[in-house]
Amino acid sequence: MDDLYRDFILEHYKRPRNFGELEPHDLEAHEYNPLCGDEIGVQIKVADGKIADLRFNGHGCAISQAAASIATEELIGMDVEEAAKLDADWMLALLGIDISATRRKCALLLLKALRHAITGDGSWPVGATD
Amino acid sequence: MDDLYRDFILEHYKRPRNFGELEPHDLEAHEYNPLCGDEIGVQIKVADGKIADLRFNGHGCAISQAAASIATEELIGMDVEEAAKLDADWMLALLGIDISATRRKCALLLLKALRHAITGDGSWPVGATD
Amino acid sequence: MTTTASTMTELDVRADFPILSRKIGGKRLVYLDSSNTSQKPERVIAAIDDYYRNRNANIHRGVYPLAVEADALFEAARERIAAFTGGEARATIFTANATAAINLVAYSWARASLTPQDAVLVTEMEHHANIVPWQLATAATGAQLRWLDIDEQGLLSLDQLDAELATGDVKLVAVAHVSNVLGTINPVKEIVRRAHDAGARVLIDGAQAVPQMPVDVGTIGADFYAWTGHKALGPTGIGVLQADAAVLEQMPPFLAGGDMIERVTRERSTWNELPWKFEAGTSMIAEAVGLGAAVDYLAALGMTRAREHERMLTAYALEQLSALDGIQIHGPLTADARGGLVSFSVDGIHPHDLAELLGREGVCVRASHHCAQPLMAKLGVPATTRASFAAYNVSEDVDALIAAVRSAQRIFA
Amino acid sequence: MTTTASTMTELDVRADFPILSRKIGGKRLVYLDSSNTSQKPERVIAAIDDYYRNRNANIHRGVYPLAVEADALFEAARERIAAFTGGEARATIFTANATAAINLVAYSWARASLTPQDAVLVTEMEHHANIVPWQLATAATGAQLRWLDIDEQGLLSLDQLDAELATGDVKLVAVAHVSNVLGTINPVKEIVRRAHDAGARVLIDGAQAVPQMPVDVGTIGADFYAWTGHKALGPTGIGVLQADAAVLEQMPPFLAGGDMIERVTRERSTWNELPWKFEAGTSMIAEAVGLGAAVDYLAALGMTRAREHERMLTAYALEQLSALDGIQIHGPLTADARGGLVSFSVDGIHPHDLAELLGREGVCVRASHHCAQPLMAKLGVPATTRASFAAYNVSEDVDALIAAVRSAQRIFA
Ligand SMILES: Cc1ncc(COP(=O)(O)O)c(C=O)c1O
Ligand SMILES: Cc1ncc(COP(=O)(O)O)c(C=O)c1O
Repeated sequence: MDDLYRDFILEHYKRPRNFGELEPHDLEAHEYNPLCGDEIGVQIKVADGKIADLRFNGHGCAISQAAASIATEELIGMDVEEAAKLDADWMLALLGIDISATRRKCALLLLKALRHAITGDGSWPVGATD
Repeated sequence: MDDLYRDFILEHYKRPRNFGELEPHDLEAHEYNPLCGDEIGVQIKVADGKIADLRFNGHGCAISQAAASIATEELIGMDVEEAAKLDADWMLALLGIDISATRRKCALLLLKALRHAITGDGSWPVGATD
Repeated sequence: MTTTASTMTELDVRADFPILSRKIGGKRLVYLDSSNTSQKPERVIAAIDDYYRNRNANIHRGVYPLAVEADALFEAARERIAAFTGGEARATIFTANATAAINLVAYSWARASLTPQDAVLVTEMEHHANIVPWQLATAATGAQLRWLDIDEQGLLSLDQLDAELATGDVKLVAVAHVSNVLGTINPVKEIVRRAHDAGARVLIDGAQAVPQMPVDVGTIGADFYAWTGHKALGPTGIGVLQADAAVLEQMPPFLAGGDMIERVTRERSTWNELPWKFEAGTSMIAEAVGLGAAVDYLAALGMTRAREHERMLTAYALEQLSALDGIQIHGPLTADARGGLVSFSVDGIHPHDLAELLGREGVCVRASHHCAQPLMAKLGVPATTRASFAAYNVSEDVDALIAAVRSAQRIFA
Repeated sequence: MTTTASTMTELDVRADFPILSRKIGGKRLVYLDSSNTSQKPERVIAAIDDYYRNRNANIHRGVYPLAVEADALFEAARERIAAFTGGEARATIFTANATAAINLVAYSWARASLTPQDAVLVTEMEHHANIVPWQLATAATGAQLRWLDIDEQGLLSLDQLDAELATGDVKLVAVAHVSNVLGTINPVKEIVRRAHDAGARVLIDGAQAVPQMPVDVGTIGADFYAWTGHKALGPTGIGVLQADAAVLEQMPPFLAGGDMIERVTRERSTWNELPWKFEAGTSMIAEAVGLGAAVDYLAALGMTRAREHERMLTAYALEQLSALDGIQIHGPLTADARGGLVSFSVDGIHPHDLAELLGREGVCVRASHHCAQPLMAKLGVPATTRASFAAYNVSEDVDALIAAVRSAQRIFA
């Protein structure tokens, strides 16, 4: 059994949590990985400074989709301010797998969309090399 | 004593034959070697289909100037048609020295100007490599 | 015709390619990404090494023996590279890559030639290198950009070409010789004939063709033919534009600087002869020497033989892949109609995941939009997985690919 | 200060450069043409060799381990190259050479920014690479091209700069950091300060500076700083543009194709992030790896030390040449005011003949207009002879130069 594709990842890929549209929502953003065509959109409902609800949508590889699905489970209920500060380490720790430089971009796509949605800044550099 | 710079070459370089302007003239052309900045102009007086008189001018290295000087001695009196057909071998044989690819262009500059003057075609490829 | 592994053993040049003896995580390196970039034979690596170790000097300028030697090496490489594809040395221009070669035409020729009444015709199967330069050039000149469709099999229609040409406004047809995704071999000679009859110029993107099959730019007759060194067993950092010398003569220069000039004064400059008019600054000298060694290697191997070998591998791969469940193959279904590559999709597995899993088995394939997003849109996929072949591949490489795909299918089952 | 040969023996790295053990017609290779192109240390040659032999794969695209490794090597090289000159990796763009780097600015920035009311200011000492692109860009936009003069010593006047800037129409100042003919080291930091105060952008041609002295693009503060790999102990086929990221962000793309895009549809395209937005098609991968090894070598050597060594050689050469009869030296008379090169003329001997005779003694110097014809016109010579130094030169090289010049003088006496 391959390490990167543990049951846990494949399970989230095949049955993603919090997948779909959220109407109405307060925040949203859409990100695209030109390298592989992965796309992730995120829609967020805010209440009392917290993420009251959140959905993601789009398509992509198992890593990007599973990472997004896993992350959403942690994000709902989190302080919006705090969520905006989440970094790559947080995401990679949640995934708990070793990820090559190329695939990092996949794993971090949801996080990039999240930050974009909250701060309006889409420039967080999840560049081709990091 | 260096082979390329035989007395004969240096002698022509220092005291070029048929150097200067020819007024009036029937044909003329000017050539330039962008590689080293050598310039040679040639002016020709034609009578009975022959080169009645010829002068060259310009400036350049010993090879280009000596080659031009040596060539003019052969050219005066030559059939114009025939002169237009002279090729690189003719010039190099006259010089009687081994010449690298880079310096060929210097050695052939007068011949290029001559052909240009007679045929009006300045495209004879004395290119950087031949 | 059934292709069996045993018919494929006639060409085995793996020993000429040092990298192929590398192990990846204990596994044999099964390199199936040559359409992306090729591996290099010992001869090419040695030529570059020798250049820097023994011959390095700047060219076109030097009088001392080392420089004369370097110049001769460089221009002799140009002669052999030009001759390899049947072109003239003076109309063979070195650029940074195929992309830069196409951009040269898009800046120098197109911006001086296109008007708002004109159109550029590209195809749905083009690589971004043969799309985006035309988007920018048409935007800059007000010309139209129009597209030729592909059919279900990934083929162009010459009837549609004729219809487009009949409108009378097409100034340029820009088309790939071989598609880097579908493998489709386009009838470039026929396209050139029809385009020329209609007064249009033609640029052929030969990036995939030159490494894979005999190419004769003289016979094809295109105004511009672009290809790239690194896919043709040569080094990175060098591309080739082979063009009609008469067209090049009329074009204004593109990149400006040393070597491409004849004379510079404060007020104006005049231009050097071909090919140097289009080569500004210090050339890719070691790269030309390396590419010269690459075409020597390919010429010695024989491009007809290389093509036949890759055709057989492609046929074998098509057959083996088709035999698996849940596989969709993109492009022409016969190896005769395509270059040495196969793009495919596997149900339920994203190409990125597939390539990752294959990579762990030592099998190197590309999973990507292959710089052909309009084609991906047409195919309705975000990306595909592509296995591509070169002379150094053997049937075991296809077997390894198939085994790895099966194993990925098991993981994602 | 009198420089003696004995003070110059402290740095001898000849053994690191394989080509220096070559004999030319039985003579030791005395390579004094590093301003034209430098020789390469073993470490650079080995890095390129290793790349092709063990690591070659295309970058930015691959998922398999070999491709991930190649990508990491390439981007790590970019980081080190950027850091070597104090720049940011994301604002460090690889091009084919310095000329292509300047052309990038002349096409992307200048054509979008210049109007008929604007002027570009260049200097009389520029290399064609920093003249002809501006002739074309000003012609294309209707802007004016104006010139800063040099004085007898080959220096620019900051007063003239101020006067030009005071007219208020100067949009760009394009100036060499170090002149490739005169050796003049220009006060680039001060030029940038004054130009910026006047609202003009600045492009520095650092082709000669980066190989010779410590350069910190952050401190200099120019909008654009261009240099080239092959003069900095690196391979051919790679140049570097280091720029202000904010300026780059606002510029339209230049070369178009793969990698520089984010998204391509039939109708339009959007662009990748920096630095890739300006790198179209397959990058010069092996070349970046080689240049990475070159800057590692230079950093380990220490640029301050290299500069001091070359300054001493230059001082020695100036002194020895001045002692000969019939020699005219161009440019500043002290080694402190110039880079590691000396251009000179010898009465009665054309530079081409001189270089040929020197070449036969194994002494490699350049005789040429050095791609600086407007400067030649100013100096009133068709060409000059230039000896230029690198870390691997030693005082015996200067001695060999002097002996060969004397011998040429005897032949032409
Ligand atoms: C001052 C200067 N600028 C620009 C260049 C051009 O460099 P490249 O030929 O690598 O483009 C050179 C060298 O030829 C130079 O000396
Ligand atoms: C069909 C096609 N055209 C153009 C290119 C661009 O070649 P390069 O990246 O060397 O410029 C490629 C390869 O990437 C290709 O496959």
